[in-house]
Amino acid sequence: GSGTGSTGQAADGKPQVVAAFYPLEWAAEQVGGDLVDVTSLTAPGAEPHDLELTPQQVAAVSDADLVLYISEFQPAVDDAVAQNADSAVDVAADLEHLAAEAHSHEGEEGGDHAEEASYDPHVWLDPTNMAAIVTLVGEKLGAADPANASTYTANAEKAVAELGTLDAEWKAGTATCTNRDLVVSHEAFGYLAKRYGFEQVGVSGLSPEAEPSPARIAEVADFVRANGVTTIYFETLVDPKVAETVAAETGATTAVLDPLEGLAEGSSEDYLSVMRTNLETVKAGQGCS
Amino acid sequence: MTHDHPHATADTDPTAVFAVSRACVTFDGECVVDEVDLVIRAGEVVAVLGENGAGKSTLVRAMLGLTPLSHGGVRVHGVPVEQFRDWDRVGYVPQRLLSAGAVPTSVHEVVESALWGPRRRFGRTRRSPDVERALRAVGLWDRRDDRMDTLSGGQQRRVLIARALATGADTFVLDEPTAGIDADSSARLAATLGELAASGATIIVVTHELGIIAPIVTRALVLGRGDHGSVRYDGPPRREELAHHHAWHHSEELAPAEAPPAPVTLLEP
Amino acid sequence: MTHDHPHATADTDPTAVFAVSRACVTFDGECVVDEVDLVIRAGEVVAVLGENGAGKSTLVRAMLGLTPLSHGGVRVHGVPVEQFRDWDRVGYVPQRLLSAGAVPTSVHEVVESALWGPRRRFGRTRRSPDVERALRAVGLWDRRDDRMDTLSGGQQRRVLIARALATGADTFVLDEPTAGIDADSSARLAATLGELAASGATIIVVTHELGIIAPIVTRALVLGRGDHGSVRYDGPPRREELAHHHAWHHSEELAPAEAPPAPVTLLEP
Amino acid sequence: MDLLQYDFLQRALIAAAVVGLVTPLIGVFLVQRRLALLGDGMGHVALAGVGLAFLFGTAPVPTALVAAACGAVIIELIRAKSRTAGDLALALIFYGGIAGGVLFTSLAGGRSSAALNQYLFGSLSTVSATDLVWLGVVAVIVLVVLAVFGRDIFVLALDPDLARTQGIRTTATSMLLTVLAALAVVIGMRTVGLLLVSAIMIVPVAAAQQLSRSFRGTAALGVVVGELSAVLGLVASFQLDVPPGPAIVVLALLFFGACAAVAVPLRRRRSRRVAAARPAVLHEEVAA
Amino acid sequence: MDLLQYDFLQRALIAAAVVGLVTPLIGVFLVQRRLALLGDGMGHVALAGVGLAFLFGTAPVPTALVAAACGAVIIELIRAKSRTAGDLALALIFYGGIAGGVLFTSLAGGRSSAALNQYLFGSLSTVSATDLVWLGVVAVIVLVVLAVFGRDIFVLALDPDLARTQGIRTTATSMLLTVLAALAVVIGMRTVGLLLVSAIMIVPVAAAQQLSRSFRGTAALGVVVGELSAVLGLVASFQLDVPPGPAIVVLALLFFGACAAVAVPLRRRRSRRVAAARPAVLHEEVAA
Ligand SMILES: Nc1ncnc2c1ncn2[C@@H]1O[C@H](COP(=O)(O)OP(=O)(O)OP(=O)(O)O)[C@@H](O)[C@H]1O
Ligand SMILES: Nc1ncnc2c1ncn2[C@@H]1O[C@H](COP(=O)(O)OP(=O)(O)OP(=O)(O)O)[C@@H](O)[C@H]1O
Ligand SMILES: [Mg+2]
Ligand SMILES: [Mg+2]
Ligand SMILES: [Zn+2]
Repeated sequence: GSGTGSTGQAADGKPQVVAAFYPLEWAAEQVGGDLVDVTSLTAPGAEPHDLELTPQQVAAVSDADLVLYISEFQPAVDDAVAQNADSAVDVAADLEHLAAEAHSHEGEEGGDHAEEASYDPHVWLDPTNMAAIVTLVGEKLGAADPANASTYTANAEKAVAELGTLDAEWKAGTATCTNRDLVVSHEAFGYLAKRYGFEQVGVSGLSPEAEPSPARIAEVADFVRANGVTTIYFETLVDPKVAETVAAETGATTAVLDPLEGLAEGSSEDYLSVMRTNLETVKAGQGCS
Repeated sequence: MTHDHPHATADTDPTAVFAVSRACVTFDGECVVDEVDLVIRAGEVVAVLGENGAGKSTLVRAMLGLTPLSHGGVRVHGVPVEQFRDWDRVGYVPQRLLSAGAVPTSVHEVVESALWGPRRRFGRTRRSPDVERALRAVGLWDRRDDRMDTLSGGQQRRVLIARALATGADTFVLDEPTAGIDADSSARLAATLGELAASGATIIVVTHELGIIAPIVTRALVLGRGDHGSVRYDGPPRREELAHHHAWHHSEELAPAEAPPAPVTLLEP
Repeated sequence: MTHDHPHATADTDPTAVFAVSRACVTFDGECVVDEVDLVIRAGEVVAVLGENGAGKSTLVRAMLGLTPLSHGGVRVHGVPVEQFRDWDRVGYVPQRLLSAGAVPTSVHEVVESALWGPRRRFGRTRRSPDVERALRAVGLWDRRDDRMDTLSGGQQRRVLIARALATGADTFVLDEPTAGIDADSSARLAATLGELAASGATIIVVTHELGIIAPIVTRALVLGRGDHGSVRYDGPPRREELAHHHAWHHSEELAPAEAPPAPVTLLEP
Repeated sequence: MDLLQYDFLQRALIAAAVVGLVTPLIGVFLVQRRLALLGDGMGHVALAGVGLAFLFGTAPVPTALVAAACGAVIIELIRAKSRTAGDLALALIFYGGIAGGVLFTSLAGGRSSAALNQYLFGSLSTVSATDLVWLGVVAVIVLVVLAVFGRDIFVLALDPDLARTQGIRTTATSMLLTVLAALAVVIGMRTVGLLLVSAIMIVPVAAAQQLSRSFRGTAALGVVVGELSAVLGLVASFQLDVPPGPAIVVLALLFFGACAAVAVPLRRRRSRRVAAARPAVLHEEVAA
Repeated sequence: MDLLQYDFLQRALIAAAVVGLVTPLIGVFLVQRRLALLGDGMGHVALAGVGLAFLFGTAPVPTALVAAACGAVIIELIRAKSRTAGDLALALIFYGGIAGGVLFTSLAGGRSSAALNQYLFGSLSTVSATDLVWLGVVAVIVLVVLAVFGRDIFVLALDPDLARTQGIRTTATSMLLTVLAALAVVIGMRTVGLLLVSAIMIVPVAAAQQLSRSFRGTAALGVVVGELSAVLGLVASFQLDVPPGPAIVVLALLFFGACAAVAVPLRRRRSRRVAAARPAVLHEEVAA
């Protein structure tokens, strides 16, 4: 069913876009510019034990002209979308090549410590995927607000170009890396690793209840020693202890690799700048001089 | 007003309210109730006596199916106690007070709950005359809306007695009903039990002080560790035999010889 | 072996073990203990009598600081009870049994725990002769290693008595210590209390059956709802006065006139 | 903004009303049996069930339900067969549920608990029409079972011995309660969320018993507090833009605080009246 | 593979041994006071504390500790001042903790609970040297406090009235226990994980009390079971490649099952001996 209040346009007449979390918000802002109102549900992943959307957020979802989300990433959002939004777009499912990639990803890592859902939802960490998402958002916004369709298309193309630049920087920056094993505390970087020729080695999941097994840590430590890995990456939102343990065990150092599930409060960064920071981190950590 | 010879086999007696045959209760490997044979017939008023730990409570609990027998059997109204279903014929007063529940419970609800159970699932019980009669019999009708746990110890025991009376049963098992109860209330209870006995009810009273209920008791059962199972004496409540069997004052070591502490209750200064 | 006139002011008496002055306890707006003035001196053996709900337990609890007074005051050995610190001089037997704890506790541990507290934090108590003596006094030394909750009701109360005895106190407050206890054990308790009294201890016994402890009682206190506060009678334990004040059998309505149920404990058939 | 303008809020309102009505009725028995944390415990057992479902490839939600029911039965068996208090038996199941959930999922290939949770955690703002049907069915089951067996459960909680001498089958009856609670919790967590369903079972009862002198009174007042917390909490969560589950629970806790605060003066006043009406206690009636 | 070859496993082993030794000693008092789920409850209150820290910008872990201590104090106050049973007071704090945690973080701008968790959740495999120091300090505090006040707490749990007539300050003493438990839980969850610390407090005690006839015996056997579960569970988790926390807890639960299973025959055998040694009960000694 859909909200009866789903009248299409809000008070100021701009199309309402609701993004599930930060990278999608960024995509919508790039494409919509000043022509749309973008809001984010900003409830990045994790323990839905106590995660709930507020009724106003659900109302926003049901009133929105376009809802951008990734299914099986945030169950609460899935639920809200399932009942309230005709205008929801699962940016991962709607792009066939992404879904296919996701499945092959599951095939190759199956049984390992990778998945939170039936596929790896962290698609946005590959700039080319992000470009596809931006293009898709352009199409959908154009359909929702045909009057401005051409502006959206133009904006999308501009963003795709920027993403292309980013991709090129990554390609160039990582071409000379001496070490191709990306040891991370949470496997969010599968797509990124694949694109730039790294092998992602995860230490554990991110949830407090999914504590890492000692055998797994020992295995990773052995791997780190054997392959001369010098840097273990952890992400901003998750406890660095796992990474620190492996680092201490092997004499490697730790560094932050941001999976971009959300921005820190009051941060002036955006998708591009964070990805560039990540690139510098990886270049330093993997010996790509 | 008859009684059985101890150690009679009891299984076959059709008039028995309780027929206990070769019953043993074992706790932690120790026989607490040992080879008890017993028939209690309708209309008997049996006092169960014996020192602390003699197994009085255990025996009556076993008779009610509350404590499993390690061997032997109990029949209630001819039916093995495990299969007995006519529980509305039985009123029981446990030895221990109810432990204070986490949710407040009124005196009326405690007594009223005697009327609940598989047989009487949907009747109204809040205005039942049985409840009122029972609470008046123990002198606590005016406390009916108070929380059970704000009553004094003796009052709580009286509520439990009222609960048994309210069942309208014809068989009563009372485990030390007068412990901690004042003289008036004991007398009142004795009178009530007398009435019930007169109307044909079967009554089993575990007690340490026959005192005020002595007039209505028709049979005494003294439990204790003996050579032939737990029953030391089973017969009419005769003074000498009970004293001989440790059930009543005979504490030679403590009281002056031949002058046991006068059962007179008060000193003349 | 003196006693005070009721309603004497008591605050100033220096020899008093307990000095209660104009004490009131209010539960839910109702005075349960009402304007009680009372001095108990060292060496007195006081029986506290009265019907269920008369406020006996409430009064002794208030004297021990367990129940707050709504007004008035209690002094113990001259010190307001709230500031009293010499608690190792006091042994208390509560009316209710301990509720079964979730963790098994042995009889020995229960008695031994009487020796613990702020004043005696590090002494060894497992082999204390006090504990053994106390448990032998109630005849339960051989049950010392059993779980408290596997004892019979009467045995559990005897453990609590042993616990009070083990303190080595000189002041004892026993709330219905003989309820549910067999004749032998009561006699033994009476003997023990007699010894303690002879050695100068102060003893307060709440009871419904003066019976076996009557010989050692020096003073009786009858509580109940009266015109002048809760104390109906305070004086030597004389039969008529106690009867007059409802503390003992006088139930004219129930017993045949002029022949109250004989206090003789057993029928002669 | 008008609340009822949104379908999802209408559904949320209905769901909150149903939960506020039915769960305190279970809760009053749970509180009396000292199983106040059963709700959360069952939630964890249900999670272990989902872990098992991952391991064996069965359907998650039914497996969770079965696991919770088994957990309920085991609690009662532990209680009945070994010397273990109710809260301790619950703790065993509780920690067993958490540990089992993590182990099973770890064995099933390391899916994180986020994957577990999506099968189990609902939220008041996202209740669907199907959820409402489920809630309604469970509510009717609960009400019917309590109407038929509530008195037995009460007697049992009063004293197990007395219950048995009234012909009540004690183990079966207490299992009935626990399984009923487990059913309500699992369906409730799937639809309106675990926090809401398990807390609204208990907190209003805790509030009610401050003021009440009887079991019936506690149950009735508990339902009132539950209803008020649920409906007002939902409205407040919309106004304040906070998640509805915690808002409702916090409101119920405020009710508890208020009830505890007024309990003392109220008791005092009430009983002065009683005292006046009862001049000579225990003396007006003589033996019947 | 040799376990001790890895530093982190050496640290894990030490941490497990400390936790297995110390927490059952707290747990035996918690079980007796019917607060078996206090550990998990304190965990949730600590989360609410982190939520508060986000809201006010204070340091998360100290705020969590203060919140847990306040929760502990509130439990005892609710118990002492209102007619509320221990498990119910705990439930109120428990649900209050969850609801508060979500509300505060939601008000603090929608950080997820994952952000909360990173401040609080440890794991045996990731114990650092600093963590070990913290654990050691808390262990010493716990042991000292229990050595000094354990007897008081025991008397209090036996019967509050008796405790008071022995001069024990009841409210302060029970707060002491609860605050001590809260301290252990918060430090424990930060270092070795909430599941481990709160479950190993309780489950070994539940196992021990099946076989024991005394409080001391329960405490001693509880420590043995706790130690065995912790060390063997860690080794097993390494061999089986599963997380250590749940492995240890599941092992402790197996110990519980084993103890419950042997309890009946053992009791029988033991007492036949006693019965033989005690021919005429209650008759060999006369008044002292
Ligand atoms: N916590 C309480 N709240 C309310 N009323 C109470 C409370 N405790 C006791 N009372 C009431 O105070 C009165 C006196 O109680 P108390 O226990 O002192 O009686 P008692 O003389 O010891 O009686 P008993 O012989 O039955 O032990 C009773 O009417 C009882 O209902
Ligand atoms: N659950 C139990 N486990 C082990 N032993 C028990 C258990 N219950 C009772 N006993 C033992 O059985 C014996 C008889 O107990 P019971 O309660 O029947 O005595 P009683 O005659 O009723 O004594 P009292 O006069 O004190 O009530 C006691 O020695 C007691 O220790
Ligand atoms: Mg008995
Ligand atoms: Mg009393
Ligand atoms: Zn939880």
